[in-house]
Amino acid sequence: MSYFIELVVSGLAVGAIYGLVAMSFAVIYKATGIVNFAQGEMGMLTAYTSWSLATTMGTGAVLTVVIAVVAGAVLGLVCERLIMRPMLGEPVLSVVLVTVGLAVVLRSVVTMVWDASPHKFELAGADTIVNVSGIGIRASQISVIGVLLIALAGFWFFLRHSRFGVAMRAVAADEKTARLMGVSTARVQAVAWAAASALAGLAGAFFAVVYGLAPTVFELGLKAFPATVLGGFDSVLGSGGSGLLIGVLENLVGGYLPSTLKEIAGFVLILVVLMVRPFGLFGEKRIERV
Amino acid sequence: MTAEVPQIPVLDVRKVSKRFGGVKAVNDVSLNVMPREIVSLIGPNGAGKTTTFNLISGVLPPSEGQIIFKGQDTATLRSSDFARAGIGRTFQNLALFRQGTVVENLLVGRHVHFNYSVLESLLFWGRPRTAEIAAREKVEQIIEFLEIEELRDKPVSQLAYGQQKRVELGRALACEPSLLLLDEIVAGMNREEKEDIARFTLDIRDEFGIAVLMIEHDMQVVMDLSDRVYVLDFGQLIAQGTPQEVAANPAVLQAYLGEEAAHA
Amino acid sequence: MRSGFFKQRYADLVVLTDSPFVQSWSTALVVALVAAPVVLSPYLLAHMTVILFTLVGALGLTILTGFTGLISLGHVGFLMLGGYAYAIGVTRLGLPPEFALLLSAAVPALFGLIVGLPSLRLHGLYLAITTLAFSSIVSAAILAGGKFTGAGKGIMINRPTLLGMDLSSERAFYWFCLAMAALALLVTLNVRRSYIGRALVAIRDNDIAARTMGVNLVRFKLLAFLLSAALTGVAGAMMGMYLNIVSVEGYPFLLSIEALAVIIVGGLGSVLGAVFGTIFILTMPELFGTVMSMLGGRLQDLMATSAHEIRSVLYGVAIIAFLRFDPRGLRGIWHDARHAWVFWPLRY
Amino acid sequence: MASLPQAISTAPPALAVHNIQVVYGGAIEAVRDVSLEVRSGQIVALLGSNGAGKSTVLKAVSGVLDTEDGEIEKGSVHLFGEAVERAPAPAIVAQGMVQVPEGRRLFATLTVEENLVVGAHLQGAGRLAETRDYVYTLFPRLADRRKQIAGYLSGGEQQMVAIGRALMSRPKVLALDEPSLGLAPLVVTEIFNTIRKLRESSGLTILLVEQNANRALAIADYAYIMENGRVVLDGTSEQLRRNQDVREFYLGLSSQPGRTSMKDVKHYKRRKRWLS
Amino acid sequence: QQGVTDTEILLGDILPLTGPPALLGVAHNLGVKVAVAEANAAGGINGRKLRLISEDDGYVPSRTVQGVRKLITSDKVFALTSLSGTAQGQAALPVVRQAGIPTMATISLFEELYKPVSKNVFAIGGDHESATAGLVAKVADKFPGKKWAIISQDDDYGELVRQGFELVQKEKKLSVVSSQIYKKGQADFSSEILKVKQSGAEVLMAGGVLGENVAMAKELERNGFKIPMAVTYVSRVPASVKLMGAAGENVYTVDFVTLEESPRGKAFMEKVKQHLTPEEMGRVNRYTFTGYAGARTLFEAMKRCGKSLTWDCTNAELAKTQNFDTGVMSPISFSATQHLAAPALFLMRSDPASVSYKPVE
Ligand SMILES: Nc1ncnc2c1ncn2[C@@H]1O[C@H](COP(=O)(O)OP(=O)(O)OP(=O)(O)O)[C@@H](O)[C@H]1O
Ligand SMILES: Nc1ncnc2c1ncn2[C@@H]1O[C@H](COP(=O)(O)OP(=O)(O)OP(=O)(O)O)[C@@H](O)[C@H]1O
Ligand SMILES: CC(C)C[C@H](N)C(=O)O
Ligand SMILES: [Mg+2]
Ligand SMILES: [Mg+2]
Repeated sequence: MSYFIELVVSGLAVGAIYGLVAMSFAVIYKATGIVNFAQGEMGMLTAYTSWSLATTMGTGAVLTVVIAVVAGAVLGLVCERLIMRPMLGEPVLSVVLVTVGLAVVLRSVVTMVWDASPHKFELAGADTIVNVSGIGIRASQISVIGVLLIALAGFWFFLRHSRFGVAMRAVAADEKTARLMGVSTARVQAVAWAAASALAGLAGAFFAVVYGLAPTVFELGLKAFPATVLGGFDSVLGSGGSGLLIGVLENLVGGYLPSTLKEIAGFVLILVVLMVRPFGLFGEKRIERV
Repeated sequence: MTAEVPQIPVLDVRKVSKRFGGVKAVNDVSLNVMPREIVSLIGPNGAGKTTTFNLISGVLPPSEGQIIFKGQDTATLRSSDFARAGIGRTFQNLALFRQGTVVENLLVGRHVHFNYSVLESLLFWGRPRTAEIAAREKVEQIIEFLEIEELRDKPVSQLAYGQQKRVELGRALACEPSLLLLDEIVAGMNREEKEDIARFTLDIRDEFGIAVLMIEHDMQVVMDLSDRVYVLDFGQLIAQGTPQEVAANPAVLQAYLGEEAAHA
Repeated sequence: MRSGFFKQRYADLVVLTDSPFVQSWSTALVVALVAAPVVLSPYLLAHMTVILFTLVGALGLTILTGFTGLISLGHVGFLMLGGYAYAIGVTRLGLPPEFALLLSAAVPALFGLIVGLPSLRLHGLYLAITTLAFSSIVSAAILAGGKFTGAGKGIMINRPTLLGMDLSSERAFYWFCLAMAALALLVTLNVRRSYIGRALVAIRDNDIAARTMGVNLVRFKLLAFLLSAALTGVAGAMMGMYLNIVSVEGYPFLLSIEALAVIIVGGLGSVLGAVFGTIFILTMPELFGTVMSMLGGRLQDLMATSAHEIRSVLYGVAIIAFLRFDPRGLRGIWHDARHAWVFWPLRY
Repeated sequence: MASLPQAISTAPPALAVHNIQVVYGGAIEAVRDVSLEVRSGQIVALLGSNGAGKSTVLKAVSGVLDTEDGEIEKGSVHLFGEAVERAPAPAIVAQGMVQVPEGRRLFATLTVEENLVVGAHLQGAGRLAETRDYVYTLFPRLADRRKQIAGYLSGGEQQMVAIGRALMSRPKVLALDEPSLGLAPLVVTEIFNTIRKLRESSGLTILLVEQNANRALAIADYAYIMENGRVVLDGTSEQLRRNQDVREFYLGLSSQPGRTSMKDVKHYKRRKRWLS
Repeated sequence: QQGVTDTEILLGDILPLTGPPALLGVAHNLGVKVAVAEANAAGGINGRKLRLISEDDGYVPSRTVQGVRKLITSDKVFALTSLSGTAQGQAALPVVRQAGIPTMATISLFEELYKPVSKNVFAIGGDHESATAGLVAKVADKFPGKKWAIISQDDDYGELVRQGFELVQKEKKLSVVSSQIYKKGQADFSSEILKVKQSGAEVLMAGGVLGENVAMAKELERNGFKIPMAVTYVSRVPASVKLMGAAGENVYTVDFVTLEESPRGKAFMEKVKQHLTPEEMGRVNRYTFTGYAGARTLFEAMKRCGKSLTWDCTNAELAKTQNFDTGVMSPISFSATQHLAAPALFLMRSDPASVSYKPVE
């Protein structure tokens, strides 16, 4: 039993990071109807930036998290303004490919500005092992689970109580008509990118603190993809929650079944779920009528 | 039309219903269309007219009831078989293949008339070539018939709304149906263009011998063209008969036409 | 200004091209391509070879994503299956290479049908993710395949002798690839102009209307997967022959994305676009490399060890700038250029 | 025109289009040298056959041509005296003009009510409820369906949402692209009454593209007729209604008294066009 | 001969200079650069200066083949000083063999490189299989009779590690209680380590590259499970000990390249400092040593060819290399039938306090 609980707890810790990235995918998808393939890279760049700031200024844990959020948001805004803004209203696949181009650029920028070797993202207290009824868990892992919960609550509140949320969905549904109704699609997109990039930045920074900082951090984007699908591409909250689910599932499969199944466990789960619910657990259905 | 031989209807809809969740969009509707007949289906917005079309053309399966087309129960057909059986339709909100040209759209309309195999298509020689040439000829005839020659090679996404409606009509004709379903085909056209479409509709019936069932809100078109009219309200038939009978029906006036339109 | 050609027969309407100009330059191009190995340096020849077999794969993706609108993020899975089907065919099963090559089309085609099944229910990105899942499952299966698949080590293969032609020389292999690419091109074009291609495009543009026109969605979506997988599988086998090895590492996930980049940059849904896109995406990095090394040692010193990062930044920027400039892709630019040429000096 | 007070006619027109030329994709000229003027409080109709360029003019004045690769190459558009031919759509909405686009273009995945909320995007939250209730009284059918996903509405219901959504922004100028399209006769009557009411009660200025020329000319003060991308005829509704060509091609009235039946329209009628 | 003029000799190398393994590629490339700079500073080889052209393959095999073709037929280099990673090298090997160009393979070895012997390809180091075998044997001797667990990567590298491990397992009859494979690029090893713990293993063979090994060590620490862990030398870069921090206490590895802190290592680092910029210095690691060793050996053979430098002569001279000391590993020898020089391995243990590895006597 304790083996089981240990697997679940570690699964939650890594799942929280997936969840944050999955949420960031969903935010952009919900607002603009595109998938940002540079999401992992944006998280990575933010992680490097916060690491540089944290090591040069010696900021504490909390301040570093704030830095990660701000740096992420700024990065998102810059990318949106320079690269995504001009693509507003263009065919979806072209826009998606632009994010692929962005990913290539960001990836190289990291090795150019920093380097290819891994670094330790040291934060006071982050590595401390807390003993929760016999299970050792690092302070950073507990924090990231907390951060995910806060992010979920925040977005729940925002989407529930803000007209902006409706405007976001309108832009995704029909960008041109949204503009006709006075919605500034540029602004909606900017806000979505800032928010998504801040989420990804948080994920990247926490990932780096827990597992080390290296130019491979971007692969986080790919790892979190199944969570977004499971929750539903346009469901921010569903994606966040599904991150936890996938994290736990992977660990349980890894713990009880042959280890090679661990990496495809997430995929198998989403295949099964999609057969029953073709739009993920919480996704919006496609409108089919003539 | 002579009434001597008792004709079997092209289309016989028997007590069909369609539910969406809790809502009954179509409720126990029966109607029929005889060969070479032009029948109209009218009714307020949201009455269930388009839904009825969707049932007849196989886009949706009925929740209850039977639809008999040319003596055959359509319940056994897959939705892609309806075109082969001979039902052609246009869509109220335009459902063209947006990236194709007018010619390509019409050729897709002829889909069911091709029967060469995939392997043959890879070579594109012999049967495929002959079939394609024949199809092209047919499509050119339709283009000529509908007078859209100058639009032939334009992508449909670049056409004005009314022009797209005409292409929809052409695409439905290309399939050489025995029953044509027209969903508000003249919406968005001016008087002159409506007259054109009216003329086409009559020609389609008279020259090609196709029966027509149409949904229309333009009462002039309905009154002038239809042999018979069915009226739907809240999913139910509330009246049927000749145009004159229906136009004089108080229930129809109240639910649909309004007092003012009665003189139309 | 060209005043247009007047068709005398309906047959003239179904040909691939009616312009004598296009016909003559196509002929010239074919002659030039066949003669290329005689004049090109081995390096350029190798580059052309890579373009040719990549084109076969890009055409495969064009059928699925370009024509039918079913986005695939797992195309590398078919590439891998094709490569391994061929390699296992010639090494483990001892089949003649001709037969193994057929296998490299048949095996992925079969799997294409299986992957295609969810497409009947799933749309857009949800389908895309199942293809991604498929490709990871394929690579996991190969890695777990032990001696039979060579697991992590892969399988070494030699250039075969096909139909009596020895492909071990670079020239022979180039001609082989040229022939295969030409064949693939022809097949794709023919599919596109037949009712099958039109049905696929109709599904992409409006599946409900397509169904009402009598297009059987099940059949044609599966057909799209089948044709696409078969072509891609052959490309995978050709890639394996070229590298002399098939290994899971040789077919990284990135190739799926790069394949999408090829057809989007070229112009989605266009066969010509696939050709342009392949050339563009493959040549650009080489070009940057050549230009940067031509700019000479000083620049190289200046950038110290960053030269290669700068190259990939340029690559990314080129993709972005390019789509920013014309989101319709290279084919769009081509159309504009042709339009300008035909109407010159008028604009419309 | 005569019915308007003098003071207004000296003020700049609510909407003034001056000699615009619109080109799609750098290659297709859809509108050429079109000028028109809508004075405050006026209803101006824009008539013309399919493909004449009416919708293109509306798109041009609402700033959404760029999404279709179109461009105003020449000419100017003034809204309350301010040049807006380069302004983005949201800015134009903010200045008080909103459009009901052709083909409804609802946000299909949103509910009816959410569609209305998007329409009120630039409005304060306080007035939202009030305007929404007004729209529901205008179209009671929508009130029943407020929680329904807009994509599943019938064509006519969608049209109601489209008009209601535009009204949500409390516009000063409303551009309607074929508002009666797909509506039942009873509802068409209502819509035109509503349009008239809106003008009378809140002084709304209206640019109306309409195929139902009878109705349009009945409520419009002034009308323009377009053919092949050009304005070929304009005048007060009275003038146009008396014009022989308009009577025949737009109103279906021949020289004989009464209406000609569609059935009796000559088979190969020679087309008469003002231009082309 | 191609690539040779009166005043200059062109050399080429192909490596992953971008992408995840750039850490190795760049360092290796720097080692070659140091050797080139050193030779040029000494007046070149028989009066000819050396110039190096570096190609990046981004760790993608097809690009390796392209790059090698470019170097050989377009840039026309005289020799190749490196041949990228395992899968990459495997793909490019036929091209290299066919051309006959002198080639040093020193970054990542595999059997086909030297078996069967091809006249122009020379490998230095050990392949991952034999290196792992050496490692496991040494660690098993130090901790006799313990239960083992192995976690390896799912690619060819992991495969080699596993083969090496299994070799010793059979030979020494090790008891293996847990054996797992993970997907390349995995970051979280919590389930793997919990499983190892559950199985009651006492020694872990961690077959990761770098980050993975760090992650495994840290998971062991988190679970309060203090067992010795063996890693291959791919992990022996300065960052590794630092990344593991306190978790690295029980980590063992072997290498044939001398430690930076040893006297010979210090001497080499001095040399490196002369020829590289401070920025480049930051990227130096053990692969710089292997790059240097390969290039030095090649240059030595070229030198012996005298003024008439040809491929045949260089290949022949390389095959005659006997006990050549590069200063960074034990002396190198080749023979006509043996084109693999496998310098002696030595065991070491990480020392978190001094952030370095210390030899274990
Ligand atoms: N697929 C669907 N899912 C849910 N509800 C639907 C669906 N299709 C139609 N409805 C509902 O059924 C009712 C009838 O719709 P239908 O489109 O048939 O009306 P209609 O008579 O064609 O109206 P109109 O004249 O406005 O086009 C509407 O209230 C609509 O909201
Ligand atoms: N996006 C576009 N790209 C290219 N051409 C277009 C585009 N939209 C419209 N056109 C062309 O411009 C011309 C005018 O179209 P417009 O939509 O303005 O006509 P309309 O008067 O509104 O017609 P309808 O009454 O049918 O709606 C048409 O010939 C059409 O083909
Ligand atoms: C594992 C690696 C990054 C390096 C290894 N030598 C290989 O190329 O296979
Ligand atoms: Mg309807
Ligand atoms: Mg219009």
